[in-house]
Amino acid sequence: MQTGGQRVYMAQIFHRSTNTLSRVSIFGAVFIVAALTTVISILIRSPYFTEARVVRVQPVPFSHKHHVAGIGIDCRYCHTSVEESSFAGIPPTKTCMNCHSQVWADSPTLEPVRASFREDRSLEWTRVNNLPDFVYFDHSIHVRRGVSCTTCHGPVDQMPMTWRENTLFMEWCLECHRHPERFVQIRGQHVDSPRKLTNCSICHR
Amino acid sequence: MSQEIIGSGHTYATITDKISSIVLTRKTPHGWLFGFGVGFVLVMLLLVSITYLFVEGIGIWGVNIPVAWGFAIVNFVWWIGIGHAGTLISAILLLLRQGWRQSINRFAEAMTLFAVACAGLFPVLHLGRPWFAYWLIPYPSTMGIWPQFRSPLVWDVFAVSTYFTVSLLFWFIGLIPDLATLRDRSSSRTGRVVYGILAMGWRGSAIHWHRYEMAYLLLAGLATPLVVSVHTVVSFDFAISILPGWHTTIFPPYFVAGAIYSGFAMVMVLAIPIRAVYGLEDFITMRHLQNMAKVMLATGLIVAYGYLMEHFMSWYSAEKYERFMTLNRWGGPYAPAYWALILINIVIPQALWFRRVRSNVIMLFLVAIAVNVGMWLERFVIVITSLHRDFLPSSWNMYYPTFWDWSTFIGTIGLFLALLFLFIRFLPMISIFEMRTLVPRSEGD
Amino acid sequence: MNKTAPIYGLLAEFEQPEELINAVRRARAAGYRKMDAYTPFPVEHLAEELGFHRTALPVIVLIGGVIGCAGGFFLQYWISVLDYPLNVGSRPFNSWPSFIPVTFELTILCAALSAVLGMLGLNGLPMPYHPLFNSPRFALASRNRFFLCIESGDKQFNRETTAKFLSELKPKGGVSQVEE
Amino acid sequence: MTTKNFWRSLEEYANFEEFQKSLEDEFPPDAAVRQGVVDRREFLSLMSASLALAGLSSCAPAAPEKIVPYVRAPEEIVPGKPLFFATAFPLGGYGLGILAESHMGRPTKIEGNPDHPASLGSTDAFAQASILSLYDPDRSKAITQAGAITTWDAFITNLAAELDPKRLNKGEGFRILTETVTSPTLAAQLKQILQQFPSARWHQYEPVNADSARAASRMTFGRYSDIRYHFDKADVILSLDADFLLSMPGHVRHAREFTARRRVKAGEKEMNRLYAAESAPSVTGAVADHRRAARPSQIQDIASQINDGVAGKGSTGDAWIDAVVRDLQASRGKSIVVAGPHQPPEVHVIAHDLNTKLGNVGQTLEYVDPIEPNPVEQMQSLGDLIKDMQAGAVDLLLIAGGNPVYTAPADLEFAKHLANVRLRIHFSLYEDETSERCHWHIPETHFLESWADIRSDDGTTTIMQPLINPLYAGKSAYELLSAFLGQPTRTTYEILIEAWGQGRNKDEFEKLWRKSVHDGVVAPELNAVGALYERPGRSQTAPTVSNVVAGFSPRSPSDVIEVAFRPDPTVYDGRFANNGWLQELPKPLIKIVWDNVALLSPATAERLNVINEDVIEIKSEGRAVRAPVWISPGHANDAVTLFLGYGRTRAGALGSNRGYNAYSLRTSASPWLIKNAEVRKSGERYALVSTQEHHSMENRNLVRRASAAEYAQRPDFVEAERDTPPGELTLYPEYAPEEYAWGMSIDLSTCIGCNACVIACQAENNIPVVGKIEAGRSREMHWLRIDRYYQGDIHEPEIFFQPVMCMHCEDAPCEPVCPVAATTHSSEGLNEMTYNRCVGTRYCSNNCPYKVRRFNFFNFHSNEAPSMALLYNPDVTVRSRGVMEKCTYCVQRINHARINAKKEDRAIRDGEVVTACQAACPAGAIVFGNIADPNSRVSKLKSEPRNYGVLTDLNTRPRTTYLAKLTNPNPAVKT
Repeated sequence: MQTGGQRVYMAQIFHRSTNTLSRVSIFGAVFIVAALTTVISILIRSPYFTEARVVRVQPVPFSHKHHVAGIGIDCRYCHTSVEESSFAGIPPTKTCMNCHSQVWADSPTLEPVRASFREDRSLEWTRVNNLPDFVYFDHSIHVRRGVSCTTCHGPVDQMPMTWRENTLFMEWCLECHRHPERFVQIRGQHVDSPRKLTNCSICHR
Repeated sequence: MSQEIIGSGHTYATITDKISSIVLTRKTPHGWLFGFGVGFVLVMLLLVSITYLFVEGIGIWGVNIPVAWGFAIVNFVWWIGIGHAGTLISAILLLLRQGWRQSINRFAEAMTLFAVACAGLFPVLHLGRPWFAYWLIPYPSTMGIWPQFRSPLVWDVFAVSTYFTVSLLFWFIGLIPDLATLRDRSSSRTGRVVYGILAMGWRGSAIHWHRYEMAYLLLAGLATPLVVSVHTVVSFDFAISILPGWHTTIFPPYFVAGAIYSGFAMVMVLAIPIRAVYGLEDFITMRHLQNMAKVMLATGLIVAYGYLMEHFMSWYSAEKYERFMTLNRWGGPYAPAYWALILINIVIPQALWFRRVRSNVIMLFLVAIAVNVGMWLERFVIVITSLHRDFLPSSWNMYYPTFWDWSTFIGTIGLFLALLFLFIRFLPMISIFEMRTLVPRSEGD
Repeated sequence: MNKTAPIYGLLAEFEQPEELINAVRRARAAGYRKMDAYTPFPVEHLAEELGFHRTALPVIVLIGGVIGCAGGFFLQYWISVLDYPLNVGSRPFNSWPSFIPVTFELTILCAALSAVLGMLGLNGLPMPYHPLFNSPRFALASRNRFFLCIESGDKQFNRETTAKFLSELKPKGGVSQVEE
Repeated sequence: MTTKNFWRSLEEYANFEEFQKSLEDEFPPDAAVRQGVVDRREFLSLMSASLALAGLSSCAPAAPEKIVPYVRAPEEIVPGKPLFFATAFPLGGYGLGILAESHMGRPTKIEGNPDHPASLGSTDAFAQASILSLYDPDRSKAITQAGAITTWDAFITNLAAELDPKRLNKGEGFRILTETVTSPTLAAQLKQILQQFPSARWHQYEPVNADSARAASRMTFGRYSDIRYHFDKADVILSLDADFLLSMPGHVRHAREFTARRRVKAGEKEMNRLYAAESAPSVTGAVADHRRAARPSQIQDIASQINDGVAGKGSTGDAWIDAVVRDLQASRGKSIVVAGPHQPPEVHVIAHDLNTKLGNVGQTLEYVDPIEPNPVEQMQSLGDLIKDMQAGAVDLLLIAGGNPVYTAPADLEFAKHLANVRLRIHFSLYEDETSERCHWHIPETHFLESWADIRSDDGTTTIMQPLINPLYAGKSAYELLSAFLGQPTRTTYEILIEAWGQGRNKDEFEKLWRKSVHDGVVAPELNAVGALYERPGRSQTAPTVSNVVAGFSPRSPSDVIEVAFRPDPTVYDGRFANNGWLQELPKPLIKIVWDNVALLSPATAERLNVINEDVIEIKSEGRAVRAPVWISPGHANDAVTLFLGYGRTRAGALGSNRGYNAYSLRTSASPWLIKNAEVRKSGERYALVSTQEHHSMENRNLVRRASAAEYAQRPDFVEAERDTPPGELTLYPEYAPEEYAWGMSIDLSTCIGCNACVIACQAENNIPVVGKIEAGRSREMHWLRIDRYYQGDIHEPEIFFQPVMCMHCEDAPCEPVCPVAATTHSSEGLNEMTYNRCVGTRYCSNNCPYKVRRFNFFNFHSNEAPSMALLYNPDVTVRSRGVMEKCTYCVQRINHARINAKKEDRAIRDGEVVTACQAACPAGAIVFGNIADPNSRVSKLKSEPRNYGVLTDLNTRPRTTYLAKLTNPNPAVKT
């Protein structure tokens, strides 16, 4: 149709349904964004990502449950330097052989251990608890201040195969460093002020 | 010469057809293709520079210790400044009921968006670890630690992003009725669908117009203090520090003035060729150019006053570091930059006192270019000369930009051009419905 | 022209805003209420003539602004004082002067967002489909024509009489039906 | 610092070997690279896809790692705890007692040995940097014959074939060339060889040697003797071009003793006084109370004038000299005259004479038998060898250490005559210019890789013990010589045990030996009883020398330009050319890095019409060298100083083709001075990098100075400007003080600007080397720099040193501007830098008035060889690209001390935390501690009236403050 020599087109381009559609889409956009962020922040903290409580495959199926709960060996028998050094220490093959030269001396599962001892070749365990290299954690002082092994490592004596109990995220470290009194188990043990314990250089150098 | 803000003989129809035809016409002018081509090539240069930057590290630039901030920050402040005219013209002039704003506000706003986009690149690029830039945003991270809100850089994040968002809304709201026009006039199906979606089904109901104007007015009222706040915050990046030449209370006002100054200059630089190319002299008349020239002159004088006060204070404060800084600007290794700044940014614009200059398009264009260069120099002088010689003479050193400093800067100019040309091609660069209101009632149809 | 099909309303097309205003006045005088006017640019007093006076928009914006302001400051206060207080250059934990810029920006942001969303919401936009668009002439509402539409929902509405009434207003573009 | 856990017994040494072997498994290279994980994360982050996740999880564990325990754990090793082993750092044949820190068998740091008289607990830059050479990937790795890699056994068989005929002809044509040897065992072995091959000869040569002193003592006493100075006993010291604080053997002890007399408490004004006459400004000259710039040849005139004066021949008309004379006479028996090793014998003779006249002998210095078992005048010794080579009389030459092809004086043409030798064997740490021209090259073990014994300038003997098995196929000198003695299979350890143990009761020896090894100082009994040869350092009677002094050569005409040679202050004679730390260490005073320069005075520069970086050509006896000019205020006029050690052609990746080779001008007749050289501007330019561009303090009283006398009158002179705002003048709240508040005090009157602290800091904190280009762009990474300022007349300036590192301001300007809280304040007042949080805005650096922050513009560690990873200090994060870093007050050492203290339920003791710079400082200028404890050393020092802070007018309230510089000028001398 003509007006003032100007072609005019039909204005009705969209179907009725587009009205609801358009409103839904606006609302939906907002909703999706919100949902996505929540999902991500949950996902990030989930075992799937953090590998917390996920059993690691080891060259020898070593059971803390059996050795600690079963036989009643103290943690420090193997992790010797936990009280004096930043590093708790992984036992040398020698420690295993102390017993296993007699006990289960020819069990096939323990062959890697014997091989290691025979051929003087180190066992290669998979790290279970690991921190980024810019984090400086010292076992000795935590133990000395009455933080028990299980506070961080969980019920190791109930672990047939070992897993990492916690995320080891900074926010997780902070839980304790902000409220030490909740976690220090020896009564009457002096605990530092949270202010001191949340200094960056306590963990980062 | 016309003192009108719209050429005579225009009706609702002619305005509508004239402006919308620029967008709806099928064939693209060669000038556009050329301009966009240039912009596109420069964008590629920008991408190369950024890639190399991310691979190698910030060391490819000229920055060092003591001059840890270089071109990146200079360009950031410069672009942000340019980004000020748009919202200012729309918002403040709207509040002041200045009819002449209506032909320039649309692309001034667009210019704002693109300038801010360019500006926004630099703070991210200049980081040592740009991939952690989002640490400046408060979100619940697994680190249990947050941004540090005493830092002007965090203020920047909020100020710039808010400014961009609000400008975008302001611009889009302004576009809706025109999008409806394009929807109704587009000859191609896709055109009508796309514009139709964007127009959100605007049909010009009187009641809608009522709320629309209210919202537009409120936005203008909010945007006006925002414009002022943004460049104030940017100036805090310097004013908050303790460096001689940075640590001064006069920065916020004269940064804002400077921003408007360079902003209007950029509008001028763009408006003059565009009105020539698209024959829009009827809509962007000499009256517009002259008014803008006057604004430039005024703000330019405020900037000059700012410089003056800086030097006065460095003398009056009897502060040995401040005094040295001033002398160092006058006679130090970067003195040429300083005197060039004074010449280009202060002396040359004084030509605008003369009617003959104000009424000569070419002259106006040249002055506007000069002001843009000058304002860039101002930021260079502020950033570099204050840093390269501060408190301990033992750590004094020089700063030399590298190829990559330049390529990144020029690259963003390309980005700006490319975006602008796209805008001109696909959206009405002059607000159609607001122009209609300028039509004398008698000439209805 | 189909006499039985349900219609949205009757549309009168004018060439000048004054004619439209005048028509609206007379329509209201004639007792019509459910009607609306459509113009290519905002025409002063038109809304008032249609009996529309106040809008809730300013209140909405105010609320948005207040939320942004309070939320913004509290966010910073909670982070810097409650959640992880850090000694930063021996400034106090609650360095409220340093918190002002962000608080301000968030105020503006929320206010602006509520202004835009509020306006769209109250106007019932987006609404890409509308019966009016069925009228071929209506496209000119975004160019140079001024329309008055009396909707079939009006209790006085009657195809013949209303059409007659409208044509008495001498709309230069005539009167047309808008299919539902 | 860590409780030192010394190496204990032989049995443990056995395990030592064992765990060395397992070292590779225990620490796979990438586990040692602390930055490895960070890098991986950053790489991922670069992939924009994983951007969000990477960051959100930046505290989450990295990719699964293997953990590899020992099979049998060596019991002295507690994983994660360092051990300290006493040994010694050899330089120029003399040893400096050190303690080497070992992390799981990786030597990572060197500290001074407090029990060692030559160290007294401190070290120098060379010792600190020597650990880098251990891991240098360019060290020679294999035995080569004519360039082809072969084996030790192959060498032995070849050698046997060579030596059998030699045994018949008494070793005719067999020559051995070594560097200075003080090792008793090595000397004994050489003596044995000479017994087996009577006609063989043993020559010793080092480019930097004591020939002048030797000649002088021969001329004076008819026999060789060394001098042992006791600067702590001297009130007045006259240095005749002697840089005894930095470059003479024993300089670490000298510095300690000298500065001990310059610490002035409030109220006191007792202080020693140092006069220095020298050509090129040295650190000794810089700290002197009166410095006299004189051409090298004029030193002798000054010396003899002073000598005449002291002899009572009346005034010389020279105020300066008269003042010196009067001062010396006033302090008989309490003064020292030191002659520089670069001065001709005459000057030394005069010094002997002066010291004798002044009755200093036996008081402030003593003459002792030479430390070296076989002292020679080395230039002579080398000359003899070359004569023989020229005559074709040499057919088997063993060059055991050293690089004579490069270091021999040009006129002797060593390289040329070397070709006459039929079989040439070279033994050294690097495959260098000499190895190139030898048939055999045997890689030498680094001193941390092998057992050895060595003696210090004061006669102390140290048993050097290895901290790590040879990284490459290195052999020790002992093993090599033992091969010549027909016992190629003996280990160094066996050789030493036999040498020291011979004729001793087994158990008693065992006991003494353990003690000696543990202490790093040989037990006196062991020295006394098991005389490898006569005990050293026996004091000699005062000589009489007056007769000798008569009629020395007259002064040289002043219109010529003299050219003096000096060992380079950072690469020494060239042996450290491939050491990145030393190459990038700003040379004292001139602050040049990565190059050597031709120093000359402003006036001479004018005369030659040259400016900095102009290249001049120096011609003499038909030989020429082109060197870039650096103008040094205070340098003697009409003199040019050239530095040895550069212009190497086969030094390694870092050291080759840098600078010019000054040896190519040197002559055997006058190795330290060319009296009349032809110097002209060549017209070329050469880019030099100096880390300090600006030399004036701009009246900002950064270094505050007063004479001891002024100080006694106005103890508060440091606050003369009253520029420090009162404490209450701040808007900010005072944070509640904790039990510890760390602070530092730096005494500017004892700082000698020797650079030891700079390298110590670099070694402790894994600070990367950036190279000449980046340094030229002002991106060097040193956390601790030594600012140097000139004041006054440009020809005779006053020179100031000021060590500057992070001041740990109470109101730190850097902190509030960080957008991500990467730099914050600890409750103990540390200004903490959290690298892993840093995004790199560099705002903090802009806002730091001291400009002590350093930024990783690139990943500077990425271009390091893998072997360097073993050097990293595991207690300090290795920073990667894009993060800011700075001095942390060695927070790792603080934390270590805190943890130890807590475990023992006690407070950290004063002096328990020693920062790396403090530990290294031979002058004891740096003191660190707890300022919350009023009785700590640092608190006491900070309460001194001399105490002031730099830029306190900015109200930064720095935790590091300075003690103003005190000088002790002679009122009689107008300055």
